[in-house]
Amino acid sequence: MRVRVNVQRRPGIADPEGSTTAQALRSLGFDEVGTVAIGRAILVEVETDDQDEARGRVEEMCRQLLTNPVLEDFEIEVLA
Amino acid sequence: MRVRVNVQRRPGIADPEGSTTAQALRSLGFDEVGTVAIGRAILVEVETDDQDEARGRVEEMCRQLLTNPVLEDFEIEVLA
Amino acid sequence: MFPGTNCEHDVAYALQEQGATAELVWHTSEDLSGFDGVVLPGGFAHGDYLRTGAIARFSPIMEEVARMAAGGRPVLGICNGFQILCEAGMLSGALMKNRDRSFLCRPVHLRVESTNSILTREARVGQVIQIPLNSYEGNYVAPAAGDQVILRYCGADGEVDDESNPNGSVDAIAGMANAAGNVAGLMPHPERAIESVLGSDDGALLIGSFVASLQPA
Amino acid sequence: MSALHRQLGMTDAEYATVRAILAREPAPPELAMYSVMWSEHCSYKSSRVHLGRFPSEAPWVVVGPGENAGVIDLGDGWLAAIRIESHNHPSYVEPYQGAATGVGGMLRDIFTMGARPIALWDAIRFGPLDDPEAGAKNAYLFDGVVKGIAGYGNAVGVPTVGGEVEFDDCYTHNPLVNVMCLGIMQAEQLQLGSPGQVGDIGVLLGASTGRDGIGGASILASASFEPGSEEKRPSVQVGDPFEEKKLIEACLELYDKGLVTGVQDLGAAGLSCATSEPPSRAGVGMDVDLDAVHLREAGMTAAEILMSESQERMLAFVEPANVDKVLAIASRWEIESAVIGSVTDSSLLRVYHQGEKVVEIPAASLTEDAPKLHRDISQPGWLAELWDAAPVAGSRPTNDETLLALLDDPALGDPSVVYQQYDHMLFLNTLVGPGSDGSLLRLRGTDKALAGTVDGNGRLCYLDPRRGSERLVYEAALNVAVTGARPRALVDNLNFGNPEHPEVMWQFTESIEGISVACEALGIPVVGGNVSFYNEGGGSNIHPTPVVGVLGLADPVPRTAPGLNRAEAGMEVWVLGDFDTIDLAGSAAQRVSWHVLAGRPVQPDADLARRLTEVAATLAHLVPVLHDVSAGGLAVAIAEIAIKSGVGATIEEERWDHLFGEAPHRLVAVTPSGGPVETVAAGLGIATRRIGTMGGDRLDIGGSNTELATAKAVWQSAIGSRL
Ligand SMILES: Nc1ncnc2c1ncn2[C@@H]1O[C@H](COP(=O)(O)OP(=O)(O)O)[C@@H](O)[C@H]1O
Ligand SMILES: [Mg+2]
Repeated sequence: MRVRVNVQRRPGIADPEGSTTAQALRSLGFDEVGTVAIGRAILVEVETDDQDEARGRVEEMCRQLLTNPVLEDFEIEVLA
Repeated sequence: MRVRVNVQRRPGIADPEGSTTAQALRSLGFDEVGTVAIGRAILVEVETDDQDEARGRVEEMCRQLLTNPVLEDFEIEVLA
Repeated sequence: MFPGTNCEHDVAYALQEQGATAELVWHTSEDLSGFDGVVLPGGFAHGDYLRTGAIARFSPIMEEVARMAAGGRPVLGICNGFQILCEAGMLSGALMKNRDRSFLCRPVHLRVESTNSILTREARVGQVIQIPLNSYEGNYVAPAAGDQVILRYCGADGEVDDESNPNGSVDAIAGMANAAGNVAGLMPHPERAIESVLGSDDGALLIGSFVASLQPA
Repeated sequence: MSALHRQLGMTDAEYATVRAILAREPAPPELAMYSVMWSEHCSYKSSRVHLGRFPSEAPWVVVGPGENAGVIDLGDGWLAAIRIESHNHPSYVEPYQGAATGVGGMLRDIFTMGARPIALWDAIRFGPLDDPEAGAKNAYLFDGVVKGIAGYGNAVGVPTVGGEVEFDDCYTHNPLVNVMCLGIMQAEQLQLGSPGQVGDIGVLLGASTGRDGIGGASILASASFEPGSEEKRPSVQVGDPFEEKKLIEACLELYDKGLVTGVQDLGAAGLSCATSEPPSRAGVGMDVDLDAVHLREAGMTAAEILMSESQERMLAFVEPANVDKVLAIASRWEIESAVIGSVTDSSLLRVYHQGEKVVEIPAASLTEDAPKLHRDISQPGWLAELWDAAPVAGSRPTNDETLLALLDDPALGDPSVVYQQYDHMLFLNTLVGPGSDGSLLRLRGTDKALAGTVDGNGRLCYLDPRRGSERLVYEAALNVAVTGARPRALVDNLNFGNPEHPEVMWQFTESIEGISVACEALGIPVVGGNVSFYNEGGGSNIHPTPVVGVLGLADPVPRTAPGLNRAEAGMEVWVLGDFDTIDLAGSAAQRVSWHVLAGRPVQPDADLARRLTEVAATLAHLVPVLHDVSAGGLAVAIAEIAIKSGVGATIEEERWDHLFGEAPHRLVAVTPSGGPVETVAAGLGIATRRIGTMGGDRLDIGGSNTELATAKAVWQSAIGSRL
């Protein structure tokens, strides 16, 4: 199964990269842009056919290694 | 509308970060891990109520600034 | 210079040491008339946020830089400047994070591969020089046909192999030029190697080549 | 009585003082301001009464302790600003951002003084990388801290030109991250933290204000203060070197054009500190409008805005007629700015939020009325026994075994894994960079150069904080002297445990005494410092770990500065100084071969230290290699020279205690025969002895017989092989 983890900075924590990018987009004429947040998209291939198991294991991976709980929140999406 | 862009390395371009991460996961006992790819998840807030317009504008942003076609492919998801 | 550029004074100093007159120009300027050539110095334009060089290439000054390049004037990008030229499509390819995902600041050996460029015209093909590298995203990928490789990473003896490749660049590419040779870019910093008290003066050869290319407009 | 003050970390007595000052109950934003300004971190309440001991005067001192940075005169119209600071606790919570924001804060202190920051040094300490339990976590912290320093320093464009790394169990729960910064300026550019004149305008420059690092702990999350606000948890500060780079350039331009009458950086305690310190120094007051502050998040309360520790912000004081020019320069550098208040003759700090006055307190009370504690001091009972113990017992391992074990130690092995991640060359000044003793930076436009080093030794200071600290200063002085410079100023970073423990306060005062004695002996003033208490974890305090930074001036610049890599076959190896004293207490050999910490370090000799420093500064202009003997002793000092030069050595000294002991006051010089070592040393009564010759491809040290290539391989992988 392919699983995607979307990692974003926790709310309230400064995101200078996101705000610099938002500004750059606006100065290119994309006036409709509000906030921009730049996080990570991690694709993991897990050898199992069980969606729940895949999700559970990846959740464990996030906790142990893939994300930094001090700064980041994550969301897991099982793709296929 | 909130739009998410998932940016991943184009096939054929080395991803040392992904392979190091895969290895690290396996050494933590996640033996079921296959390949891992690490890309970016960019969340953009666009001021419009029209899904198609939001998608179109963000696609344009990706082409102009958000991604580099030499290295990266992208996928757009309109969230809400 | 762009907000976040930080090697501008070093480059100006090196150009002056090699006999040129250098002036710093801010990225919002739209006029380069009166200049014979341009150097985009290293640093972290716009914080290197999003991708190195991605935001900088939209600065107003870049249209002028492109015009100068098209007019055959010398245009040189060092480190972050090289990344900007790649993002702007003035040189082919792109730069990614170093193979081992660490910033790397140390002298490296380079082998001159072509002398058909404003950066290498005073060097010899096969010549080995030593110049500091100072980058996190120096891993070059995907040159296109038409552009030329001017510098490769190598060992002290000129041998190109995996061990002497500091950042994983494809074919150990350290510097590129366009076909005409008037637009060139490299990751290492020649301006940091212009005096032997700083460890090496091999960079003077490259900066000197650039200065020699500046015949009055 | 409200319990709010306790949640804010204030004692009942402190709260009573606030009520007495105001003659009423403080409002929550007022209490918030007192709590941060009276914290240990901002008020130095436990240490203040002891810091006056430091000698801080010399003819070349322009600004001594107390300002944002110390400033000394270099001659030729140049001044140097120097400062050291710790970011220990934040680096444990989030190593990358903790270290990065430590660098950022450090830089702001320097450019607040008017100087352009030109160099950084980092002194970093962690638990052992190969600890069976904590090794992985220690390695994570180490890697994160190094990458954080690199990420911020490289991007902001200030080279990190030196530092030190140490590993010890005592830092497992409490790593130490100390950063020193050097700036230079022309004399007329000096800025002091004054608020200018009554009527001057306060302009807030730089990043927007968010809920960063509020309170540093979860104090504001409490129900009584912020009812039901889960998402308002205090959050980790994130550094933005790009913003800082623009802020540096904008501020330097403002000074250059004479557009500010005073300036203050926003560090710990943020706006609370920046709006109270400058007015209180000048006996004036300030009115502040929080609605003008540019915010990153909606719905912030007055207390949150006042306490926020958002990074990359400065407060400039500007004459009304110049405000537009200041705003224009800010916008040219693409930074935000806001007019947030004005200086008044009321001596009150008045803060308005949403049309209401939320704070009205005497500005000076936040700084001057801060508590000063005389905490209990007592010598730890366990010391006497340690002092009686023999440093090492039983027979010694062979010289070969010991040397290889020391070269394989991560604290002694090749630190290039660290410093190659730092840009150490920017500005084209680095004559001697990381990898030798001190670093040497030329001062262009003059025939001078500046040398700097940072040094600490927790093990030595644990065994005897006074002697250990005194020796630290001598070692640091030698580290700058071997580059050809004479020491000119010192800054100290006092990393200690819990000050509520009398033995910690004893270590603290002893250490101050040791540093002071050494500074007096060498004639160097202490121009600044930083105290970090509460470094504890796993039930114990860290070793007392003062770190000193010494700045030296080389005048003239050595034509070719000594380098550890400049030895050649046939050159003679000399030892200078005290080669009779043996000291194994706290040595690296004791740790590596016996895994103990015991004995009493020898008392250093102040007069010898002074003369040896002088000899080093002179010889550095004359010999190719000059290296002080420190951790690992004589054998390791020689091995480092051989490895870096790529040439072996034959050394006649064979006594283990002399080769691996770490008694102070020793130098190694390598010179072609007929060199000036004996004459220069004799002139100042320093003993010399020729102990060997460079050559071959083996390290034959007292009959040991290691291949140079083997030694080099072991040394190079000492850190890397443990990551
Ligand atoms: N964390 C670090 N950052 C930068 N440079 C470092 C670091 N650690 C060690 N170095 C460099 O390596 C060299 C050796 O360090 P060290 O053994 O502590 O020297 P010394 O014993 O002379 O104080 C010095 O030049 C120092 O600047
Ligand atoms: Mg030393």
